[in-house]
Amino acid sequence: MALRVRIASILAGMAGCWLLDVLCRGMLRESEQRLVVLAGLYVTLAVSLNLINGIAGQFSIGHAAFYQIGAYTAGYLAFFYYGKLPLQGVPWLIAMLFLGMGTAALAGLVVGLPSLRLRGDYLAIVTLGFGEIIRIVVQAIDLTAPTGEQVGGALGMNVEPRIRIVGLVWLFALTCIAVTRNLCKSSHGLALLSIREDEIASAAMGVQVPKMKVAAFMIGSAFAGGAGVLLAHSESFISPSMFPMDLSFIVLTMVVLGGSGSITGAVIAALTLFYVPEYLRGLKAPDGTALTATGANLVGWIVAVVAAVVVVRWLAFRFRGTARQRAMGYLATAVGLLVVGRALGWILSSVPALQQAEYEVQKLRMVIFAGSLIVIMLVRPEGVLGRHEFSWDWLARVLRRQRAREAAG
Amino acid sequence: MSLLRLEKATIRFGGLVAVNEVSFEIAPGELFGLIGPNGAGKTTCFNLITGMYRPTGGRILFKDRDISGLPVAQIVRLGISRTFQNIRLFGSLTALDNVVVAAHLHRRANLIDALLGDPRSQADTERLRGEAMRYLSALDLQDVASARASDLPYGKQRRLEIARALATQPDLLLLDEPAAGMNPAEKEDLAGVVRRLRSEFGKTILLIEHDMRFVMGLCERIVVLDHGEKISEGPPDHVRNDPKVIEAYLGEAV
Amino acid sequence: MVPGAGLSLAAALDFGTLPSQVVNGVLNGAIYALIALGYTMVYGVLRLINFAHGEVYMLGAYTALFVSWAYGFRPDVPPDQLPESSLATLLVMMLASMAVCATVGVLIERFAYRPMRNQARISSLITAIGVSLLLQYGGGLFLPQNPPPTMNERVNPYRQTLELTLVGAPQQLSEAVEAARREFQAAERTFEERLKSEKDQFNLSPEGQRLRDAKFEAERRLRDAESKLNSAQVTVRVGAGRLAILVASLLLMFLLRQLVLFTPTGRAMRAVSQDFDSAALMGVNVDRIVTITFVIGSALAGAGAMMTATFLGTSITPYYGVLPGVKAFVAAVLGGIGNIPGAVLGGLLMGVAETLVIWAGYSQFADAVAFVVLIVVLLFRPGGLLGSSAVEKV
Amino acid sequence: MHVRRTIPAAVWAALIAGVLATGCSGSGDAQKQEQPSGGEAPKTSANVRPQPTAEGNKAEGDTLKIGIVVPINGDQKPWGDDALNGAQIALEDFNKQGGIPGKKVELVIGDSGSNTEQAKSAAEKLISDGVLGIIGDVTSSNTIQIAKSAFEKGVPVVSIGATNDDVTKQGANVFRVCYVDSFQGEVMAEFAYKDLGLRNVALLTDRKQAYSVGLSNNFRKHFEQLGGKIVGEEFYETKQTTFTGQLTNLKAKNPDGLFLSGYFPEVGPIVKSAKAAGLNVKFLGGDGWDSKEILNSGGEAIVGGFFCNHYNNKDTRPQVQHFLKRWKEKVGGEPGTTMAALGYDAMAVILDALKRCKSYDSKSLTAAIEETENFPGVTGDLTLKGQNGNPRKRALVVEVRPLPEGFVMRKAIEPKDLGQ
Repeated sequence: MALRVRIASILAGMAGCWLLDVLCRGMLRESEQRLVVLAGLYVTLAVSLNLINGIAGQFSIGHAAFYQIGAYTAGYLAFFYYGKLPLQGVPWLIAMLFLGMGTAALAGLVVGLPSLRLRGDYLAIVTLGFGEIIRIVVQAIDLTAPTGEQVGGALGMNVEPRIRIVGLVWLFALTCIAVTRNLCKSSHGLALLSIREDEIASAAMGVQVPKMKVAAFMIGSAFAGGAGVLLAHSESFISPSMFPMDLSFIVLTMVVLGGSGSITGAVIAALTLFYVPEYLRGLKAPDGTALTATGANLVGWIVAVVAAVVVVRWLAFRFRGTARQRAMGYLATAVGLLVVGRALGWILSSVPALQQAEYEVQKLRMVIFAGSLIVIMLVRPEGVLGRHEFSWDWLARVLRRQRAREAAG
Repeated sequence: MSLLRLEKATIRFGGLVAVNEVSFEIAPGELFGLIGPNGAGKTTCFNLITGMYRPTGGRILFKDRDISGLPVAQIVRLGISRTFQNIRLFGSLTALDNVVVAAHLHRRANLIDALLGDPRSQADTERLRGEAMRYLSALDLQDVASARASDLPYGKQRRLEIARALATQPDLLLLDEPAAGMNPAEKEDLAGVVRRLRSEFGKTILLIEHDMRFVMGLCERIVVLDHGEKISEGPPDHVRNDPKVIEAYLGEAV
Repeated sequence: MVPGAGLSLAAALDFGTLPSQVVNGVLNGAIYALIALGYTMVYGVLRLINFAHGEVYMLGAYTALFVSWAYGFRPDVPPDQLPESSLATLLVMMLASMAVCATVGVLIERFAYRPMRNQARISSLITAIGVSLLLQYGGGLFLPQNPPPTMNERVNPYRQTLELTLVGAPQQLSEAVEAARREFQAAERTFEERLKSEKDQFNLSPEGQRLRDAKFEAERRLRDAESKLNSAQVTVRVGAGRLAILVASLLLMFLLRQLVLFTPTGRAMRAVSQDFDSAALMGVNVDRIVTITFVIGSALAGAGAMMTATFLGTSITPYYGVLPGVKAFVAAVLGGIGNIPGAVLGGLLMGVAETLVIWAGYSQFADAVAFVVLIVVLLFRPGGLLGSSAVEKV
Repeated sequence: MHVRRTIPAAVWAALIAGVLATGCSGSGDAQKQEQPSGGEAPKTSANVRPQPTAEGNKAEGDTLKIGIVVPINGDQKPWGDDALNGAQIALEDFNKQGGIPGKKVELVIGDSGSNTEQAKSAAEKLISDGVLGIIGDVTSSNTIQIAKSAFEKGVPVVSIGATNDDVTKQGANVFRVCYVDSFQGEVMAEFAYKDLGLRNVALLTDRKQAYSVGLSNNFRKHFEQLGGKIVGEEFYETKQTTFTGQLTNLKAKNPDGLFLSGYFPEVGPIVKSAKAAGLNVKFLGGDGWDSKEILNSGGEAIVGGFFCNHYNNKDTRPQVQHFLKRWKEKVGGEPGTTMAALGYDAMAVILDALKRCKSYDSKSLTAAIEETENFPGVTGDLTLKGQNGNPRKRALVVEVRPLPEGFVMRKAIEPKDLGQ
């Protein structure tokens, strides 16, 4: 029974990816297809970091390093060997995928070992340092192509061949999700969770803490490495500046924002955080020109958001009402936010200095991004999903409850 | 034959000798007590036996094998399990999962199986769950199996710790002040549980306790520690009348 | 450049420059140390990696810049019309940036960190990252950065370089230098004479070119003689301003230590850092102590920013604090985060390690070295150099 | 037991086979799209640039959209803002002179956010929004990404400040208005060797910037060809604040000159601390120096240094004076960096080409840009015809003088002066 479900879900996953591929190719422009690919890679990164950070509880903020190691494994190997081996096209990519995962897993081993001696912030800074070391070393390696050109180092390098397959990227992301989820459902996953909860007690229950920690690091880094390989071949160009420290922070943010330990949360947060800045990039005013905001509008919105945060926090942490009352409260706050923001903007627009200062929304997009990050953490510190996971059972339960309510009412 | 033997076990932290040349033996099937005033080195003694600290001198033999200096997880595998004085449950896991973690020693699937979601691993996890449920029932916790450990009331947390320790299937069970903070009725209850652990599960038990009456009523043999040194050993009646013990306790009382 | 050309340039190690390189390292390390002090204060009390510390530092640099502009040290004023600077100017700049930083720090604590205090540590970390990004990109909207401004060097009354000769050189070498200098001056004079009759300084007649080459030849000989003299004698050159940074960080370290160890506030800080709740039960006003910690920590960032902006003269951008922030954090961890002398020790050690790697000819790896040192130290002392890696009580 | 274990293994084998299968079918299409475009094959012969095969965009209605990708966020913002302002002024000038009758040219802005990934996203977004051509970016690494996307779509790119030689090799649709690093490196090497008479030069390179690494390599190559000696090279990274270690090393090598290939925010402080370290040598650099800020950050130490630039404020050419006047009107003051003039030129080149277009689509725009000859830009007369996308134009050697004077043009070097 269980086996049949498994085969069915594997097939469904593959069919889904194939469908996604076909749909993307049929309906999306190349630029949008690329965004779908990048989104898939971010999902992989977030879920794999979630394994290390959220599930095993090892505070790692150097995930970009493994991504970079995967990408550069593909880059260097393509530079030296592509065209010289019988492997071509997609089989080459698959081979690279496994090699990239392998090298990244080895790097994960190297980073995992300090985790045996270090905890918390100390481990965090070591992983951060590891990321910087990798970037700097890659930056210092110059290569000379057969044509005599300089490549590598800060100049970056081309990665041949260019293969961008949306379905494959998402299949990899799905595999990452599936593996992480399988692990969570098994007793091995529980052992990892117990390490997060209390390392000493965990050891006292016979959990081989060092082995499990290193395993978590290796699995998580392997998937990041695989994502790096896919990035290198999909973009067909890599340079050290594509893997800055900020990237690690963004991925970490995805994990925490979604709810540390929740795979569903990581996926949702990765998609949101990736697409929101892209969405803001394309935001237009109704007449098709670039959208601008005046200083008055801005100040109005800022005040409204701060007020809304205060109200929502009060509702979430202090208010002792029923869920229904609370939901109404949130709704009212949202409406209030709109009204207050608009009204304040209108009032403030009588101040000439504020009215004249105009900002293009494109220039504001990173500010909006950072601001919403703070707001979400203040309103919901445990992450959007907390430690909940999506499951069919949960959906069935919700639907059943809905039906029951309808039957009653 | 002794199950556990301490031979002049010693540990120093800097200048402080926390446990000084303590020796005693526990036979299989015994209910053994370890008592002493505050700071006598009882918990340190436990930490030495379970491998959390490495002894600076002496030997610790379990089933005639020197276990001093082995990693904690390996000592558990050999058959020693413990509870903690200040409860250390995996707070955000359910009671059942807490026990499953401990039962995982006896799983058959390996990590690769788990990652691939192999049916074998799933079946294995199911089996461990069943086993864990059995231990929960043994300690009367089956009703709270799906509650978060940190949400349980104090008494149940204590018992969950015992269930969890039991799930590693040890030969020797170390209980660190299991009755701390309990009222007399609860203590009576607990004493019954401890006796049952031996009779039903056949465990050898070493327990630390503060409450003299509790220990005297429960244990067959007792070792008394003071300032890291063994000052007395023997059956409850002997220990109760040992002038050194009285002095140690009275000295503390004054 | 052939592969690894950078590496092959690593010629034999030059032990003549080693003393100056060590001094350079100490002075560079002093900058890390200065910023690390603020980091370590906040971490010591709150156990929070204050990612926004670098951005507070950035705001401090901008404040100092604005104050200097208000004094008339604007970049577009010709040098001869600039006002005279003095210690008082510097002090005003420092106080202003300390005040602004303290205010910003307290605001951040009040609105972003305090609401998160009872939440998981990682959540407050993400908030800190959010604040840091907000200040960077928000600063990008309002702060002048086109082109990125630099502090006018005239603000700094201590621009001179102190030269310290550790080992003297033989007499004949300095005589040789003098002889070479006379020769060079003669050649230069001849060339200058000739230049007057030339039409264009860049399209010389053959005779002019010959004289110019002769001048360069003499100059090269002079420089050779000088470098012989230099390698025979060990001279250390120290910028006065950078010396000030070192002195300031040592002084601040001492003051902070006294504050933490011997004042009631310091005692309360230590209590709060041990345990929030118990400290509150013992009658410590935790919120007040945390606020004071942020005031001190951020003011330190402000002081550091003012000094680096003034004495180093690098361009100030909204991203000014990112790299120093990370480096200082590494220094703080290296020394044992939460430990005040540790922060200074960590900073100095990092500075020296980086400079030694540069000295050995691997300057492309200089930034990585700090992290390598950190990892190695942490593997042997998991709590940092001076930090206590407390055995967790079971 | 054994049977149960083998089944899932078989499933996984099937899965992997499936991945290969879906992958292969996908790649078939990918290859089909790419093969005709020539892929990377023509790269071996350096002078033939691959022709884009895609049709590109066509103008819809009366609006002609031109995209600009520059960093208006992140640490390259100063350059991006300047370039954007320059381009906008160029568009206004164009409209004032009548523009294209019946058509409205619209400049659509994309933010490259100072990194390659976002540069590419921005460019692809603009292309899918239907721009006829793109100008940007200010750095080489970002431009290469933009060029890659634009090549696939057949949209022309006119880069503003990408001086790295490889940029225009991406395809026949890629152009630039700035000179290339090999030219710049050669100009400075010639100037250093012949005009200044320097023989031993040391390099200080910003390891993080492709621009700086490339420029240093080019300077080294040409200086050594001339017979000079590179006595040492040291590295730093953008945003570093202390350089004393590197400078102490270089001082021990006893050079006559120091070539600083990085950008001005670091160059100023480097020069200052080089003087303090006792390095009394000639300082040389590339167009990364160009900002009046270097006069402040370099202080008295930078006076007497030389760098290679695209244009000079004191140039009497009418285009330059007109540009400076317009800048003062619109933005105020003087442009912060050289990117302002280059942004103006990039936009002007594309607008000029647009005027000559027979039909308003990417293809004819590309052809029209390729036909640009002796276009009187702010940064000099430039010719793109038959130049593989790299303009044939002059470079200026500029001397840094004390403030009232600022940057003074010393020498204008035409490509023919170097035998090109």
